[in-house]
Amino acid sequence: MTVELAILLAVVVPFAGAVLIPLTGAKPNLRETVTLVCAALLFYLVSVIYPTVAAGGVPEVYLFEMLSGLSVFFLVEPLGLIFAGIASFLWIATSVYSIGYMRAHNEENQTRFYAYFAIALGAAMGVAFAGNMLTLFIFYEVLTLSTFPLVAHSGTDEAKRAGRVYLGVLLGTSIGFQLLAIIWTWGLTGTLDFTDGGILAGKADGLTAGILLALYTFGIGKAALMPFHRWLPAAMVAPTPVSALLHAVAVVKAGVFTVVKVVVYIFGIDFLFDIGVSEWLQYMAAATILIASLVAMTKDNLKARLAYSTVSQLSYVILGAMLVTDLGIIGSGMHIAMHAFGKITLFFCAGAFMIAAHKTEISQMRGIGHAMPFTTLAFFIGSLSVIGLPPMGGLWSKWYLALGTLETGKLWLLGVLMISSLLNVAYLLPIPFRGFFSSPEESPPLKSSHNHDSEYDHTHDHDRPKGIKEAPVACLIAIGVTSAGCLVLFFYPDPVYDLMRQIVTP
Amino acid sequence: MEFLGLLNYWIIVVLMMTGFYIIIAHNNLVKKIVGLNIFQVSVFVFYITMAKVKGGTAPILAEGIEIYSNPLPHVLILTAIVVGVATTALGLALVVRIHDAYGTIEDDEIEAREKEL
Amino acid sequence: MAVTGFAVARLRNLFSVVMLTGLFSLMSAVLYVVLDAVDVAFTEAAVGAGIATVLMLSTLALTSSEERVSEAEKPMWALGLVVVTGAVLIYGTLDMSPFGDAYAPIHHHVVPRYLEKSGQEVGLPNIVTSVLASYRGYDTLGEVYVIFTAACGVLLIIGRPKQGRRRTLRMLVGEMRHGMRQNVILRVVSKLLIPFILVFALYVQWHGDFGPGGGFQAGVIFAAGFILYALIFDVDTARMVVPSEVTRLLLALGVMLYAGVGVVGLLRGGNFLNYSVLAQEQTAGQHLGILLVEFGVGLTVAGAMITIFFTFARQER
Amino acid sequence: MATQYPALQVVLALLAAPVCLILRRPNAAWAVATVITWISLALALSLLGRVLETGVILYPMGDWAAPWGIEYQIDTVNAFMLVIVTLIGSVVMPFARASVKAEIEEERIYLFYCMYLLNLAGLLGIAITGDVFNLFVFLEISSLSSYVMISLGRDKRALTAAYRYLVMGTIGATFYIIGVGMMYMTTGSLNMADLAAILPAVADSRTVLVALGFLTVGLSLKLALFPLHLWLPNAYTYAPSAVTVFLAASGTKVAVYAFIRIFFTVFGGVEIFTAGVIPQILALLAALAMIVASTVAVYQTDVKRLLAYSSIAQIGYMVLGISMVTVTGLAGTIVHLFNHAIMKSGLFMAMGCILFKIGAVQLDQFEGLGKRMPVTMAAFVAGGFSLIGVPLTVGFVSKWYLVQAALEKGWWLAVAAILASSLLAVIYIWRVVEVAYFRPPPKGSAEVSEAPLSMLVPLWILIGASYYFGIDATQTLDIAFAAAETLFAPAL
Repeated sequence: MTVELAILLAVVVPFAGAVLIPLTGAKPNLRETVTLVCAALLFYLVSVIYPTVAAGGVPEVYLFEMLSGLSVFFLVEPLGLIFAGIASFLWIATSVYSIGYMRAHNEENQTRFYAYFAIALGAAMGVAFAGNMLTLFIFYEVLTLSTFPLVAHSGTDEAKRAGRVYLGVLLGTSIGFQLLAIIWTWGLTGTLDFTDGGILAGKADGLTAGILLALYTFGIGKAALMPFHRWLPAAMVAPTPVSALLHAVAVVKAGVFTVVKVVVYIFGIDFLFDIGVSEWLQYMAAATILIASLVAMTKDNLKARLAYSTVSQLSYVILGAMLVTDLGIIGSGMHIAMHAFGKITLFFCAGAFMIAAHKTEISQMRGIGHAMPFTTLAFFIGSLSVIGLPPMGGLWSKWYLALGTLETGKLWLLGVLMISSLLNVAYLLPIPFRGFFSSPEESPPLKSSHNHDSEYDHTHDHDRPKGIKEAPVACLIAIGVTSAGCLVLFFYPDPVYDLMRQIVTP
Repeated sequence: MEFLGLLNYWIIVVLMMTGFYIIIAHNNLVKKIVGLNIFQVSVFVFYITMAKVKGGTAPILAEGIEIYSNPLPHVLILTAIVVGVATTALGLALVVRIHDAYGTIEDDEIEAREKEL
Repeated sequence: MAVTGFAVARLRNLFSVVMLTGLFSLMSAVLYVVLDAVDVAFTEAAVGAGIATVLMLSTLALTSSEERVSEAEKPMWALGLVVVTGAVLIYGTLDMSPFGDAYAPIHHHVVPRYLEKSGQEVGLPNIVTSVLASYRGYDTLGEVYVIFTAACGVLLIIGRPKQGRRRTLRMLVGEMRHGMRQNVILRVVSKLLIPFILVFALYVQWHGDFGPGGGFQAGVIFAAGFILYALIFDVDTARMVVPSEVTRLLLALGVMLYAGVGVVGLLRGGNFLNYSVLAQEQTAGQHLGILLVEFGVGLTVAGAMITIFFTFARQER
Repeated sequence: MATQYPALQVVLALLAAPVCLILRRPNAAWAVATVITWISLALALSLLGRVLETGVILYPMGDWAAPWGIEYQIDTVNAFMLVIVTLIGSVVMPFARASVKAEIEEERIYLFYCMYLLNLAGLLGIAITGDVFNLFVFLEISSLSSYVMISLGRDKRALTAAYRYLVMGTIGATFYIIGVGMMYMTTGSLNMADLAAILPAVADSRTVLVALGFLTVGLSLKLALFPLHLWLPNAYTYAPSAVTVFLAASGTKVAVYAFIRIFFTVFGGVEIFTAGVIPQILALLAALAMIVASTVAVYQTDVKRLLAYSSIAQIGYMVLGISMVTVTGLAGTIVHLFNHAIMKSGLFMAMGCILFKIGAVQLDQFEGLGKRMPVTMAAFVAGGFSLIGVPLTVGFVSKWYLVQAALEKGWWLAVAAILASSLLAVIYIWRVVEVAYFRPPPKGSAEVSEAPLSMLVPLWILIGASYYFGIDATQTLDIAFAAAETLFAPAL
């Protein structure tokens, strides 16, 4: 099969799946088979594209002219391929996981869930392969709208509120800032194609470029750069697989991916470096990194803590991009991948804790390791990767980010990275440690009486160290795969690295 | 002379504004229609006035008459009059129905009743 | 006139208001004559003073004849708005050429051709008619359609007589007609009069090309005849004389005749509403066409007026 | 024969109206109206084609050359308007059949279609004519018929709505006539092209200035430019569904067209518009309309009324485009005329379907509607996206060009207003969506019951169109830009 066809199919397959799933909605097994098949097929397609791009080719698929002189088309370059690869691979994992999760949790409207999930993946593919800013924007918005039903899945008032925040922030930023920036760029340059070395060079003076850069970075609400990060913690009311989708597979990754894409192909590293307008955004990113980490410390709810951790990790990527140095870009590109694996593992584990032991608060998780050794171990692995310690893939991305900061000679940025890594240690590692090395009985009485009741029940139901009580096997498989991924990426990060290399040294 | 020449127009303006005032200031639906009539009629007069030529006669060709008044505005106004009466008829028909439905033709009372709905 | 205007604004009794409005338009009609606009005067008298007044009276009969004194009287904003608008208008008049000035641009751009050529081109002495029916015949078609629309609209809005107590428009002229019933003279006179009115209508219809008059005025007068009949005798009797089907037919046929003539012109190789092609030689064609369309106008207007009036008349309070 | 299309475009509908009156049978009347509308659509399309090929078409009525006779001057703008009006008209007809049967008494239906045809003819007449007074006559035909049609709504408030519209509309028309009179006084002509040629010579006259003022106010009343929009919400809310669909899509649009025509053709050569203060005022009002109307829309509980307010906001978009006096801005307006026509008529059709089934469009009647009328609600959501301006919809296209035009002009506030009002659109659309999809249907009414196909198909045709022309906007854009350029070209 030709690469062009593969690209086209890669976008079509998930949408096709979204059509099939409701048709098969009556028979859950069939429905979930469809999901899995689509996921597998998608990953296969991406792997078909890989060799061409790895060999330095940029396959292109022209779709149609939308506005006069402005077309919709796909163009696969390394960064997009990385994103596509991660998303498609993790879709498999997530589907497996959600089968276990959704059933164990017997959620409602599972068909709707799988359908929109597929659409979201299709949109993610579109974002990854977009050949110009217009195409990217289209799929970006599709992604936003298709994930809304997932966030508001349960339909409770809380979920609806979360949905409003989610939609409000994401549409607000994208229409309010990003669209404006896009149209402005179009007005300035007469093109929106992603081209090496950027399109704005020579077309926009420093001030304009600065404003534009700000409009883009904040307009890409999915990158959750403070102060537009509220939607991410709010969205954690959604079922865990959705959180996985948001935090690791598609949504936030699409955000940071877009940021990097804009920096590299719209502004161009050199141009941006020369005018140096990105500096204050480095500050913003650094601030986000630290503040979010600190907030994460204070959260007792596990998913909330992970959410804020994501916020801070995303800013790593933005920071890397804003360094506008080769190593910085490489670092951020790799961080997209590494963080994806680490964070999805963590979320899977959080979900596992919840469905197996009905624990959502960290303070309840003392000694959880006795009941769920495997999950807790995986959580440990994921933590290491997110923190960036060997032998996990997370090391590499942070490594290159650090080199990037050195390249710019901004040592204090390096400091920021280090501090936040320490903070990561502080808010992640205790969980597995307590899980293993402290026994449930020691768990202190909790503040609110309500929690106390639940705690009480749990002690009755599960927390006795009598035997193992793990999550459904489907979940465990998924967890195993992703945490293995973290390890693999430590020993074999080359594909990602090589692809990123291509970007900075064409 | 200039002043006298424009005097007619000014009177007409006063008439128009009387009608306009009746429309917007009055509460009674029929009265509003009356206002519309007066407003329009004054506009007609305005047209006819501009058509007049000193010493001219009605624009009906006849021997030995050189100066005619301008026929075009006459034509326009013939049309406009019809439009006027058409509008009046419709408006009045609506008033009748409104009276059936609300039992009043005073605007504010109607609004009060609508609030209740 | 101004006085009347203000009086209308002040008065509360709607009957007198309406009467004054009639008076108002009558006066304007007189003014038109003074200003050489005979046709317009004719129409204004027939419509403004005639039909419109009758309609308003019937409405009053059907609703209430007193305007309630509302405390929120003379809202200042309205006055302000009016004053401003008026001021703007006055400002606009400042550059107008003085009244009756023969050198005003309007008398020199388009019109001269009508004055000089219409004799040969259309062949009618009454320039107004030629312009109305031929040069700007399309406007007139539109005008006829406006009245047609109004008639249909009235039918649509208050078309169906509701069941129940038949207290019809007799209310309107209740006392009046009560007098009339007895008043033999009036009955006799009107009996004599009405035929003449109808004949006069026909005269106006056909004479329109030469003197003042034309389809529109004719139609109105024709209708007026019936309305008078209805007022003096009985609405229902009058209805028997011209049943609603007939009036509807008039209504429809009139407009179709007009538009039809246009289409014929179109089929005979001219543009829409080109009468010249209706006959061998231009003026003959023009003449024929104008006669026909004027007749169409007459039909529709008569039909429309009668329809509207009777529709009102059939209402009950 | 093709040379006669311009006349037939209007005259067919005019001739058909009395036919309906004579037929007096609902279905026959409907059939006649439908056929005529579809023929007119064909005519309009062929006219547009010819104009795009051969340029302006002149059609002197009765072979009396302008300025002595009335002449049709059809350039791209007219032709495009004709297409819009007839297109919506032809899509509405199949929809109207069931909806009108449901909302209007049997014995009035034939008159209704008679009115509908007259309204169509009136709008077409406005859109096609090249004579300012002729424009007035047809304006009146369309206005009178729309007053009547609005008054046919089931709710008795329809009557007062129609009456208020009648009063304000007539004031508007009278203002327009005053303006025309003053123009005539100073130029002696009524023909648009002729006026355009003469006016520059007398531009400094105060009379002309006042004339322009009165024309502006009069037309603004007709197109419901904020703050002269007061007649619109009730009129749209209480009119029968089919009427709302048609008027919302074509009535105000044609008024906008007349606005454009007066400013850019008649006063094309005159500085007082292009350089004067009027554009700023218009821009200000437009921005206000966008913000205020959208905000009001957010607080409506009657969804039809909500859409009516959003229409006012959308008219703001169009006027904004006009007020920029640049090709891009004008093109944005013209393309938005089309885009808004299809999306808003689609949304109002959805309302029609819901009225047909549920009998009311209060927000709380929407509970669980996502399950009860899935097809209709899906259409509503899709149309809502277009209103918001989500990419791939027509709304996105118009917004794109309006923003671009504002950027070229450096009007940051305008840009902000456009984006802000689209964010408000997100809110008011989402209120409906949440009620429809996240609230359980009220007891006992949970079963699915959809409107008949004759209503759903037109609905989806419009929604489909609003995506088709959003995905490939090149045709509409080319026409719009061509039109805008002809408007800026010196008048013929």
